[in-house]
Amino acid sequence: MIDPPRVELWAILPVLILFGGALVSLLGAAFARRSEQAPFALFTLAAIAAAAASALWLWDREPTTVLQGMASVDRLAVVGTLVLCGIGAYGTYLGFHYFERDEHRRNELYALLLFALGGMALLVAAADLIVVFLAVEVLSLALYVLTALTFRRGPTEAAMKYFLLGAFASAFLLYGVAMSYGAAGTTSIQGLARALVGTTGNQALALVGALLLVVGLGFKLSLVPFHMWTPDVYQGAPSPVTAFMSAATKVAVFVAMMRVLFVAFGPLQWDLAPAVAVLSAVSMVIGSVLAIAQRDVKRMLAYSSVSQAGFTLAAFVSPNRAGIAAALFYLIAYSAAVIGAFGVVMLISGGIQEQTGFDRFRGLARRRPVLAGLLTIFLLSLAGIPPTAGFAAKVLVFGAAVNAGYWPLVLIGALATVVGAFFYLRVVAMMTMQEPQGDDISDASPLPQLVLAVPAVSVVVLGIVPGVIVPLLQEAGVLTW
Amino acid sequence: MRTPIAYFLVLSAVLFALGSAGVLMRPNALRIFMGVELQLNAVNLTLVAFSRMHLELDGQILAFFSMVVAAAEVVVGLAIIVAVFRRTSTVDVDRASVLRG
Amino acid sequence: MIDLIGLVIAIPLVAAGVNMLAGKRWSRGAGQGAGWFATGAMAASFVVALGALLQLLSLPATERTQVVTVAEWIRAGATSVSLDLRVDPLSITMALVVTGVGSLIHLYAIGYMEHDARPWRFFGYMNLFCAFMLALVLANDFLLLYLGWEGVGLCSYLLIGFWSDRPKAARAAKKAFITTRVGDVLLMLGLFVMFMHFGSFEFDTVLGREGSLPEIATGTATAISLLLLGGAVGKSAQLPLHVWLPDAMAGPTPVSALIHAATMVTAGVYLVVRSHTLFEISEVALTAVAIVGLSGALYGGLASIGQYDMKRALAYSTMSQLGFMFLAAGLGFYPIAISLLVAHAFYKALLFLASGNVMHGLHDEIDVRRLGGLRADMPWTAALFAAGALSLSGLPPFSGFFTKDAILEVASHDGVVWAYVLGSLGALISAWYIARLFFQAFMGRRRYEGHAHEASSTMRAPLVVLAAGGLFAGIVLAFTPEGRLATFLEPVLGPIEEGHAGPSTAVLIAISVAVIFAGIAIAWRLYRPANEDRWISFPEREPGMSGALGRAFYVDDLYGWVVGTVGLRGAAALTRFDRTVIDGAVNGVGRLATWASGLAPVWQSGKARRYALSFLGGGAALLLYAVVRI
Amino acid sequence: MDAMPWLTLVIVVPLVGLPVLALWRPITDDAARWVGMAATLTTFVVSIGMLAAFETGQAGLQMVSKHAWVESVGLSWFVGVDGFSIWLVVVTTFMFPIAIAASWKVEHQVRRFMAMSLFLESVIIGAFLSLDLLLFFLFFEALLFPTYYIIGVWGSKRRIYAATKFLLYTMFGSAFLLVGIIYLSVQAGNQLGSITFDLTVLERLQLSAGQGRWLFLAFFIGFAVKVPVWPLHTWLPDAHTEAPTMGSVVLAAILLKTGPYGMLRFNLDLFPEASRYFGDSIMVLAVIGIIYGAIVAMMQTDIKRLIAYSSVSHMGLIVLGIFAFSAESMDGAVIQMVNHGLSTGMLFLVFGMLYERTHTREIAELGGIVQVTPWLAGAYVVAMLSSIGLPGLNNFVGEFLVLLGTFSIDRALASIAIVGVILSAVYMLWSYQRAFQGPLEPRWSSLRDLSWREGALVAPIVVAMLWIGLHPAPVLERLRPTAEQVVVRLDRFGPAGIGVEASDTTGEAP
Repeated sequence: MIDPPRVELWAILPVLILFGGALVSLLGAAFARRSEQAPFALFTLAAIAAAAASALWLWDREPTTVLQGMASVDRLAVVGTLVLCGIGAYGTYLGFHYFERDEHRRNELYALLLFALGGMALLVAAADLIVVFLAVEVLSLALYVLTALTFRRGPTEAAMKYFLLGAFASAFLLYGVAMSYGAAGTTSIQGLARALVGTTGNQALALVGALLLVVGLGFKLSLVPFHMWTPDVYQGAPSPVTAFMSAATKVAVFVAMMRVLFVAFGPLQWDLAPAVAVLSAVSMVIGSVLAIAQRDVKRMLAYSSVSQAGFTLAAFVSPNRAGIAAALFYLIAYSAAVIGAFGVVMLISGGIQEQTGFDRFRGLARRRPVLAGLLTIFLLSLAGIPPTAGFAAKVLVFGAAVNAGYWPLVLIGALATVVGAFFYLRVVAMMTMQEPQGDDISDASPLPQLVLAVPAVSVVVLGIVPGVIVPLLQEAGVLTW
Repeated sequence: MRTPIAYFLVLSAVLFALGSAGVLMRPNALRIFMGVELQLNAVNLTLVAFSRMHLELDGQILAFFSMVVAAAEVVVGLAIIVAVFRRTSTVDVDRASVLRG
Repeated sequence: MIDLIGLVIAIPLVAAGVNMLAGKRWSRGAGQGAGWFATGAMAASFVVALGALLQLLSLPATERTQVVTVAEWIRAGATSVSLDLRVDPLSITMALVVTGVGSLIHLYAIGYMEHDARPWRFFGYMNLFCAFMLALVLANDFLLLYLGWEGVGLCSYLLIGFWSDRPKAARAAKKAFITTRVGDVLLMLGLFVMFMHFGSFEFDTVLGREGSLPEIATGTATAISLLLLGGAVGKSAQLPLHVWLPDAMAGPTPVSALIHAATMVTAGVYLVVRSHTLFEISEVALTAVAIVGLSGALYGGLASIGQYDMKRALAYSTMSQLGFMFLAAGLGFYPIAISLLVAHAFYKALLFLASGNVMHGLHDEIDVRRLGGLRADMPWTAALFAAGALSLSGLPPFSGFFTKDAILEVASHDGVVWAYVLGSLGALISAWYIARLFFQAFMGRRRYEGHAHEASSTMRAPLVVLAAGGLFAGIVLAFTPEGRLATFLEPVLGPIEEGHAGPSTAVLIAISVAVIFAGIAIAWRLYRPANEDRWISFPEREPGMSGALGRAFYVDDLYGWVVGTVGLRGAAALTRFDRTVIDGAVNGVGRLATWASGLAPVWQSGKARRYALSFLGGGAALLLYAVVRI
Repeated sequence: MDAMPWLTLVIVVPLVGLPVLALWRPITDDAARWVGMAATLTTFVVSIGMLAAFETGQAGLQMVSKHAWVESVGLSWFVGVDGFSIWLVVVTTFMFPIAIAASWKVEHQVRRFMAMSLFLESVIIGAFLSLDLLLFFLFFEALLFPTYYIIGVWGSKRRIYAATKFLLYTMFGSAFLLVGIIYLSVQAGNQLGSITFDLTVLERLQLSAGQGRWLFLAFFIGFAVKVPVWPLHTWLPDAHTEAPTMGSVVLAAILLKTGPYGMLRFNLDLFPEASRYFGDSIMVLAVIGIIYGAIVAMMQTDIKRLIAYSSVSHMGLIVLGIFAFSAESMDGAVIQMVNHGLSTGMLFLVFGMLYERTHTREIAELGGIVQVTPWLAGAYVVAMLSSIGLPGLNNFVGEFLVLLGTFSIDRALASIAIVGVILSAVYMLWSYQRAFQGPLEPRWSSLRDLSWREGALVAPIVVAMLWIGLHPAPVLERLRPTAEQVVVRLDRFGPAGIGVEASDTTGEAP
């Protein structure tokens, strides 16, 4: 007589809420007569809020794994979920505003957003490589569709590329899972760690598996050389979608990466760190350098997100709380800045018209001082110039890397920052130091500006007093073995 | 006598490589996708082989998962490809290069 | 009065400030308020100096060195410089010359500058100059001396370039400042060595209290004195830094008289004499001084002969006279050097102002070839110029005689034959060129149109005083080795040990008088009215020689080529290097990054399969790493 | 110890103006100008209070105040002042109101202009006062954007190029600085158990010679770009030339000083052994800079470029003074930072006034203007004379001390460096002759001379110049103890210079 498996569903409440919300709004989209999108948006926001609340409720739980070691309950997951919910909320609002100005509504947007968000929430809580794989697939499938949402030429092409390459990458991810399974006989993250610490594990096979996992996840993180889809997709996708995925995907996948690298393959740290460092270095440098030649802001930001991923990865050479806290802080700072940046770009580029060429931005400070000011703050933060969160984030990450003895990597990063400053501030220069050109199609409605002021303020505040969250992140950095 | 695990691994690796080759060789979106499917199934073979090696079922379960995922991907993927076909009346990925640089 | 010595500097300084800020008010219209104000200031400071002199005389000879502290100036690390003024026979003599001659020239300038647009600024600069000059001579340490030293340089710059709308003047001013700056830098280095050895700039520490010599190795002493000499050479326009003086004549004539004849250029002599103890420790330096002096005397004299521009001629003559002073100092006859300095102040100022009258009367005509026969039109000026010429030529009993002759006499008595012979030659040349100027300008037929009007009374009165000084100061002060001035200076400069080699004094006097007459005779022979056409046409007949003399043996042209051509080419090349190589490298990095970034489309071609390929490449690389690692 | 937190005040006060400028919507341009003026003047007053509270004759840090800021990172609000920084702060607060008044004529986006200026002042002062390396770096980097913005928005034709060049070049330098700082703090973490950026703690770290030297270089590059040390100087002419008067003045007078100040405060303090080790080679670089800058300045046809290259030359002198490691030269270097600030600042100020009238920087296009604008020319002459080191004006004191101190350490280098004194006269007087003297260009015949307002701006600088030139004792006696302390400390790490022996022999002389 075998006792039935215990099912602690409370532990994955946020994920359930999000998926549930997704299904509801999907049905709603299918059966609703009037294609009025405001209710959908409000419902989505409510669902996200609920998920966030339930995540907070999990904050004080004793760290453990539930559902036969499939999902883990710990503060890392909570922090990840909260950040994701924030990003999701902004994605929802931006999407709402984006399509509100357009004649044909796309109410499936909200369902897809929630699906993606649910996948991500599952990913940050994943305690088993199988779950990692599934979660990645769920969020990817949603994102593929979101990319194509407007069914214009650019978006569909972007979606196709994203999809084909994504599928290709997920094959590698799965292969990595398989190898790890072969090496340790289990796919549970903690199980892998135990097996590899002991003698039961096959180190060589494990290393291959780990690297294949890095490849698969690196694709989602758009690390060089797995980044090439990024510019096309970011440019092609509707701005709110770009904003959402550029921030949310990185957060979710990086958190999963922490579990994979620091816990599952923690024992292999000394073999993995050099590879990670190299990936980080090439991403930082190539991303920044390639961004210089871009003449389209969305595309430029896409390349910049490549280099930003590299910077975040630099924290992964030091497998400890400091490293995790640094990475998390960097992710938060980056998300705030990048969501804001794409949001402003969306407003400036005339929404669905997606005119994101540089000319739109010349002399913007005259026409739209507020938008220009907001974008300036976001770009300064991305460039890492004090007193913005980007600066503090870089200091933390570099500190972690140097602490692990990787100061050459930090030097490369610091120099890449200089290159970054060039193309970020070039946009600032265009907005503030040049004369306006052509007609002004930017969207000056006050509400979105107000909404986008929030990340701007938080970027500055985090830059001046990073201390307000760093301790929390350090607590989140304690991973269970 | 039992076949050594290595045989399965090598075979699946070869299949995986073939799949990747398919992805690289074919300009046709559908054929690329077939390549990907081949890769996934190669991995499935690996999984099953390993689960046999470890004498437990997780691997085989995982293989089922991957099949489901593959199916889901087919659904979404074909939809997108069709959408592209509607716009450009071709599924040649090399023609779809408006976004570049 | 000695305690008030600060006033000597303060009065002209304040007057300068007042004039430059407010002078405009009272200089409008007919009144030359600024001029009178400035002159008054100089007179006042002269009175104070005189008072100080009398008080000094009232003291016994041994206590005639008084130090008055005014304030602390610089204190850093171990450097400590307090602003002290030193009143001793030497400094008071210099102060009297500066203030006395200064007042007279100021008085003269009132008339001379009457038509100028901004007289108040002119007189402001003049007063400022006097203030700095007095600071220089009254300083009790080398740093304050250096302050005055640079200050007078500045004022000379401002005054030479006073008519800055004339490119010639502006260029001359710049040239003067920069050329003397070369000397100043050497002087500064001298101060550094001095400080390293003594850790102080105080005269008493560096030069030793009277009688006692400073304890210092000969080598160091040589280094210091040679560097000081470098400074002196620059200020006093001796070879090889003399090129600025002739050009400086582009300034207003009173400036030439005050700064470039009577006072500033003599600062070099003063510096050498003041620090004679150092020079004496190192024989080398002393000899160097003598050589510099002698070469200057001869070179200046010859160059002066070749000039047709009266003021340039006088400028070169100043150089040669200063040469004589250096010679005297170099031979160790410091009192005589000072005597000559004083006498020269009188008669050279006189000569300049006289030629100033000529310019004033003939609207700036100064080329002797277009003068001549001025005797008739301006008798006063002619007579005054003659007086100056007589004093300079050194005929007994005029002051020139007592001084120049004294140098030669003592030289021969000390058996320094080369100095004696060459010195006499210099004396001959001096007589020659000054007589030449008189004959060419004031005798013969008039080669100018119109009437040259005689100078006004304010422009004559000071000349008369100067003439008196130039002619009779010799007798009054008895500039002889054992005369009054010498004994007065003895506490500072020590006595002159006169040897007894060579012929007796009487014989020497006879010889030198003969030499001078020879010089005048030559001049008469060449430039007498009858010969007018021959000397005017001299350049055509002897281009080589007149060129060499007229352009002062092409030294200036050589410098011009080195600085103007070679120097500028080099600088231009360096600038090109800066723009192309160094800045080019910087921009090159930027261009490189942009170029690399431009490569993106090549690989990022929008073709999905190529993306897959690079993806696969990355994966392969990682797997390879794994293989290597295992 | 003084109760008032003077240092924090002097950093914060300028910022008080910001919210007013940012939030008070219906603000008129004039009101904005006055806000800027009021804020800077108040700062000046506060800094005078700080000066009064400063205890003369003390070598160490004063008015130190330390509050943990971000413990998790090790960052703390740690400010203090000593002989090195006190005068730099004062000259900063002194120049800013003048610079703001000089930019009264800025018509375009006045509010932003003032806001940027105030922010800039605050962070500059912060950089001079912070004793926490990370805090310093924060300020040091925060300098960049406002300067970039001021140059780029209100500059002249090639402003964006110049601004970007300035920004990237400086960031390039500070990249190394950042790595150095982080490495140092991590060392602290390993040796003391807790990561800290506290200068007073870090200076006690045990570093191997190798570590010390590499870190020294990292720091040095960071500061050398700011100075700028030859051959890292080419951003300076562009930035100076294209910047508006405000930018040029602040850049020349104050911003450049963060470089040598950083060397004094951090390189010498943290890596004495390495400072000794690299001292000679740096002195050579400095001398090259002196001569090179002067020669290149000579050939400039653009007055602002000329002044910029003269800065290269003068800053070389400062670096020379720092790395000669003699008491005199270090005193000289510090006071020379103040002097260069005054004289070059005034040069740019006066030329800016002229530029407002003529709108040309080309020497060739000017000429003879002294006849129509005697007072303006006079002011320019004063600044010029100060900058060529005429005794009685401020620069002479610094130059003399630096050269004197250097000469006692290394005769040859000092003798070469002193040629710069001649060259400076050459390029300054030559340009003056061409631009101001000679026959008057007819088109300038109607130029206005200095207005009373402009005169009032120039006057205080002239007074300060004369004061330092004639009576530098008050300045020197406040910085001397610090300098001597540093020199003595450094002498333990290398051969004592001859100058020090000399000062010993005459130590008791009053």
